[in-house]
Amino acid sequence: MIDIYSQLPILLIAIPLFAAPVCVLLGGRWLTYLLSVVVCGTTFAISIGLMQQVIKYGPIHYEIGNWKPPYGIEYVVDGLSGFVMMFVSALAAIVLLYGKPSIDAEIPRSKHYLFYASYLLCMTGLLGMCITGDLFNVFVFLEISSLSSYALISLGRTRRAPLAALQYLILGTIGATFFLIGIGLLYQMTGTLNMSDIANRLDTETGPRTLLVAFGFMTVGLFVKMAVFPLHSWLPNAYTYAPSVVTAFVAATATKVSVYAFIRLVFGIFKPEFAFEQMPLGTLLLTLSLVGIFIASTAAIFQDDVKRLLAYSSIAQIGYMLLGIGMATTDSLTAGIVHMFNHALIKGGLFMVVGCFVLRLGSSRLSDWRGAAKTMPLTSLAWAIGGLGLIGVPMTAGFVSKWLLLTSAFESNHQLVAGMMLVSSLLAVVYVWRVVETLYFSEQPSAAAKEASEAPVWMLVPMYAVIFAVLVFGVWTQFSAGLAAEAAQSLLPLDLVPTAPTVSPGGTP
Amino acid sequence: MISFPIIRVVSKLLIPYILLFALYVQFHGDFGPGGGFQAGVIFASAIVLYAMVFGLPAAYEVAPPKVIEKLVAVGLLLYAGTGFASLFLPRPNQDVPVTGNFLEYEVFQHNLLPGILPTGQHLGIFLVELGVGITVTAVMIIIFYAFAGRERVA
Amino acid sequence: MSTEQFLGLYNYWIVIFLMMTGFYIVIARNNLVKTIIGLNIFQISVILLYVSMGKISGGTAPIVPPSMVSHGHADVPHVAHADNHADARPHDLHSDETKDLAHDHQDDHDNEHDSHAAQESRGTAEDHKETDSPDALVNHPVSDSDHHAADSAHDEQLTYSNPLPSVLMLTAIVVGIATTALALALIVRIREDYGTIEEDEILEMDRAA
Amino acid sequence: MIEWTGSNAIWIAMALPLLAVFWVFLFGNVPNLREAGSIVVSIVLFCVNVSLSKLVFRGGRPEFSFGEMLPGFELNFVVEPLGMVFALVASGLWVLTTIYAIGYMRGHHESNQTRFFACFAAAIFAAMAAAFAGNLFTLFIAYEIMTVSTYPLVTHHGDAKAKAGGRMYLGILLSTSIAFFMFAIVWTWQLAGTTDFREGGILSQAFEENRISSVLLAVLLGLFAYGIGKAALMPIHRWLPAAMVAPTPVSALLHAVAVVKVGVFSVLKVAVYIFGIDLLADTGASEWLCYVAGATILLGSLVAMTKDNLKARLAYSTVSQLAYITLGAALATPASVVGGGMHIAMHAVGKITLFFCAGAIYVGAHKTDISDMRGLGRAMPFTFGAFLLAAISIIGLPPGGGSWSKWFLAVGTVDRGMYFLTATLMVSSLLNIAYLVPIPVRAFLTPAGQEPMKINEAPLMCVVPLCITAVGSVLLFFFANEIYSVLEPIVGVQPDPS
Repeated sequence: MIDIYSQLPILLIAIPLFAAPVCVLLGGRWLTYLLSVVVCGTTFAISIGLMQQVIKYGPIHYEIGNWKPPYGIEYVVDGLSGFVMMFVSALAAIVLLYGKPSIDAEIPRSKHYLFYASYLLCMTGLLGMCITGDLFNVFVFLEISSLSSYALISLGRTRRAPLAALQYLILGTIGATFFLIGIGLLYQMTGTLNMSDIANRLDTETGPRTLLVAFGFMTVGLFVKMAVFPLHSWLPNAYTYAPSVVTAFVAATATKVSVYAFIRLVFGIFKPEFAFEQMPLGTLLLTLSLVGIFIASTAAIFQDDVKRLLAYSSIAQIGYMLLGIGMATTDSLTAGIVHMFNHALIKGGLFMVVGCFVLRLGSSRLSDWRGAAKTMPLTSLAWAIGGLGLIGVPMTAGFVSKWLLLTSAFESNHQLVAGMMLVSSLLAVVYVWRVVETLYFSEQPSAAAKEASEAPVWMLVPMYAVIFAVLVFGVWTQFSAGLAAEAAQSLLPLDLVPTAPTVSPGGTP
Repeated sequence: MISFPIIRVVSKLLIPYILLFALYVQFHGDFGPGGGFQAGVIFASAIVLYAMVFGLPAAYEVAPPKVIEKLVAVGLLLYAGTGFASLFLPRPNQDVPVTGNFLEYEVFQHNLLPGILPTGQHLGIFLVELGVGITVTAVMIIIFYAFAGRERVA
Repeated sequence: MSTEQFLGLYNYWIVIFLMMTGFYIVIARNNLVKTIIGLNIFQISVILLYVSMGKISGGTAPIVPPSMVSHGHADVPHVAHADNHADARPHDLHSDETKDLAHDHQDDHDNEHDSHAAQESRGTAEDHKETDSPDALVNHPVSDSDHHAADSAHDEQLTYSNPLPSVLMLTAIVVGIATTALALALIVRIREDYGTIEEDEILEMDRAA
Repeated sequence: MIEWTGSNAIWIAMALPLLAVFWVFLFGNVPNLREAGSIVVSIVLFCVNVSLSKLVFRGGRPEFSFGEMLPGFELNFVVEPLGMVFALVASGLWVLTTIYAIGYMRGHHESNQTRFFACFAAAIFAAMAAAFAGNLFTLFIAYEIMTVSTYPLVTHHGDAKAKAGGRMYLGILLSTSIAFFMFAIVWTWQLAGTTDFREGGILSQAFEENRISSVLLAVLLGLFAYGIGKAALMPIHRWLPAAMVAPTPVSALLHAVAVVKVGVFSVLKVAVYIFGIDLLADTGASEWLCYVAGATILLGSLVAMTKDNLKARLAYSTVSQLAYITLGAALATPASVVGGGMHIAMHAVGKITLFFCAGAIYVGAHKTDISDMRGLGRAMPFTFGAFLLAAISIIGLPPGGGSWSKWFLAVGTVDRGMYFLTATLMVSSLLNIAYLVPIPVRAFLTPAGQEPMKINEAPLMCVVPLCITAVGSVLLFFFANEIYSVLEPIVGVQPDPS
């Protein structure tokens, strides 16, 4: 009989990939919806199974077609990729479970089966980027997820949706092509595409200048996909005009997976010594992310459309993850990874809340949300809790990552960064609270809010599952921080020696 | 187009050969340069030519859009199905029975009509290429339909 | 850099020229279709980069020659099939021997780089050597004396180009086609909704709305 | 069964208010049941605290830990005398406030009462957690929970004014705590390797090892003093008057007891257990804070005099009185620290009485402005009588409890040789007289205005609690010695074993 455990890595990718064309074959709305939910659920279950195996026995290697690694494509599940895959598949499943009424309301019925097919393909692409151990394969999966997300975004109701998708497509393609150039140069230098093989063969200390070029191209390419300031311009429009369900899914997962790919690139392929000592990646990341956090958060404050507000907030939050990477200590990397997870939860949850409001109020403009807390108390409460998470109030997940980031900044003597980080997070208070006030403390409820009713139960339940998770992972940190710490430990076992002499704690001069 | 009889006649003559060539590229891909990808494009080009010369409605009759859309999925499923099939078949020449990995073509070895039916690696590649060929054909046609038939379909 | 060196890198100059042209078009053009054309040129340049990387002057297509097949291989080898799933990539060289060949090639190519570079001192191999890339793709099918099957098959006409970049690029082309098709489909919809495909006019209309 | 030990008492004390939160939500539609539950829980909580205090005042230091929440940071609770006094005051006054709030809210037909009582209990939970916090990390978390849970109380009315007040409240408290407090905690952690509250402080070693200069110590203290925005040190005191838009019981309990006292309590704890009073005294790092506190004392009193709205006047009075406690911490002498600790209790009881009176006047006579209160004393004798007693305590005149705490603070200023501050305290007391005493005096002595007197005392549920607290503020005068002796251990004096 087939040994299901040893085949889990490929099933994770193959099942949704297989299900997508089945959706097209089936057509219709209900059948494809059920199939997609079942497939997403299965995928989630598989990713949990994989994670368990990883925790028990260490990294899993799977050879596709039984071709040995440097030549064949290898799938690798380790602590980091397993962790990322787990929350990506979990959010994909939950968002889909939640999204039926929203999908019905926002997407033309004749296109539903195509929507589900694209959704599954997008998830496949994201999971594939995580699991594959082959660099070119990363590009392929990156494009699978990108292409399907362009299609998903263009399904938005307004005429701006196709334009937003096109803008994303142009920038995304340029980013992906940059990444491809980098892969080509690496292949030229090493003659292999297997990531660990490249890492072994790459002489990062005395390597040729081509190395720098490759690194530059790949970094910039991923920066576009991560929406790092100043390459973020595609993101606000894409998130704003996409259907709410798509926004919830893409915002929660897509940029995180790109961050994951970036972490792999920096710590797995190029050595951190190369990236942070020979290349000024640390300074670059710290500067870009701090500037980005300030500018994007400020921009978020002035948005009237809540989706756009959250989109700008996402750009800012990516900055926090990059801060964690940029400080390049084991602890800061842990903080960055934890923030990936926490932010995926929080942003996913908040966009789900937005979806509920859009369903009932017909708009994501803040002025239409006035006084909606009266008629939609549960949804509004979910926003308040999620918003607290975004601000980083204690007992929410956002606090955990912020605290970890803060302590690691102090440990690596980046006090200035720590201070700016804290000040910048105050901006989040402003933009989150604007919405809370509008919801709860508006004297004149909008016409839509007066007549609105509470969102349907089967949207509320999955949404509250995510919101509840925000609270749970704010208290129970062993899971998220523990797994992240292990992953960071394996990527960066020793902190880089700081180049500038600093006063080390505990040492007497 | 009715007023260009030469074009009509020539295309009618050419299309079978284009299709034949596509099939050649498809099935000889195992032995020489070629394969499902190239074959699919060639095959689709025949349909496109037909549609251009005889009009879209005629092409819709030959290759109905609904069917073509499903064919995209069928091709993909053939490819993915080959992968899944390899999960369930035992690896040849093993002491302990072990099933194959995804897309491990070795497991397709069999002894039916040796020399005529492809076997093992060959069979696996054959199936995958066939799936690719179908998908590429269908996708190319559907892209053409999507642009050429925009006003009528919408 | 001498003129000779400069010209020796001609493939890179072409790639860079195309890349910049494409990039410029993407940035400077208002017409959405033209932007997509620019994007295509940009992608094509990368395809050229890869393909020129794997090409050896005088190298043939990597088809396993009959002389090797006769070494007890019942299977008819198939070659360089191309498809849009990246998985098939390494399987191009089908038989076990060829797998080993590739293996040895990779293990030893450091040492043998020089001799082969001398032998094939044109095109990319040389270029890589003269720029500071040590492990340029030197594509020689067989090189090591200890390989049993290779001995008989070792002759000049077996010099073939590395098929891998080409196969990779096949995938990239598929991606490119998909992107272009999607982009054009979006442009069709934009044109239907806005009545124009000039970006500044569209933005103007959005601002007015 | 759960064994009755100190550490069990700690989590029970924190679980009880949470229980009340759930209870209130559960029976949100049955007002009687909802409020009965609140009262019962508050009484039980007080009893738990009393029994716990016996152990603590005998020198016990019960501990309870939830384990590591983040690597290196534990959720840890240790009860020491200062926290115990604070917990006793908060839980004791919670009982009275609950009774009072029921009368007030019903007398006023306020909406959203369920949310009100739930948030109220949540705030008490935060106060308990803060009082028992065993390290800065835990304190910070409790502090933030309190900020968030009290926000809905401030904006209770939901009108533009409440919204503006709430925005100011949340804006200042959250931003100072995130920008300064959090930063200071992590900095401390980096310097000392721990954030535990320990006797004698944890920063002295870092100072001896030259890892922090005395100037930076002063900066760190500043981060704490301003990060703990609830201490309402000028110029970040604005949230406190702004929060007065809340219903009066909220102002009474939270802005006279729980919220603001968490602030000054935290400042005291940081001064005593993080810096250590010896370190502060030796390095002079807190000298600037003495002057800032002194300025706040004076300015707060001066501004209070200009306010005609009773609650606004009391709010500025609170700003001023809180600065007394901060001053006690900043002076860093044994007498001043103990005096500061005593003032937490004295001021809490006194100020809550004043707020109760303000609320009772509002319920009974619908008056908020002091100028309208002429002659009201005859109609509401108990209310204004209580007001007078409490005012005496706040001013620091015998037989009010406040006289003792102010005495010790004055002793502290003399110990440090800061005679200028001694004078400030005296002037401030005069100002206190000027802005507090005329209110009851005018109410009793001036004849009423032209309007006919149809005003009666507020409902019994309002009047009884305020009488109890007024009597309490006088009783504290006689029990000051007990408070002093239980607080002494925090400055290193071991308790009498007898």
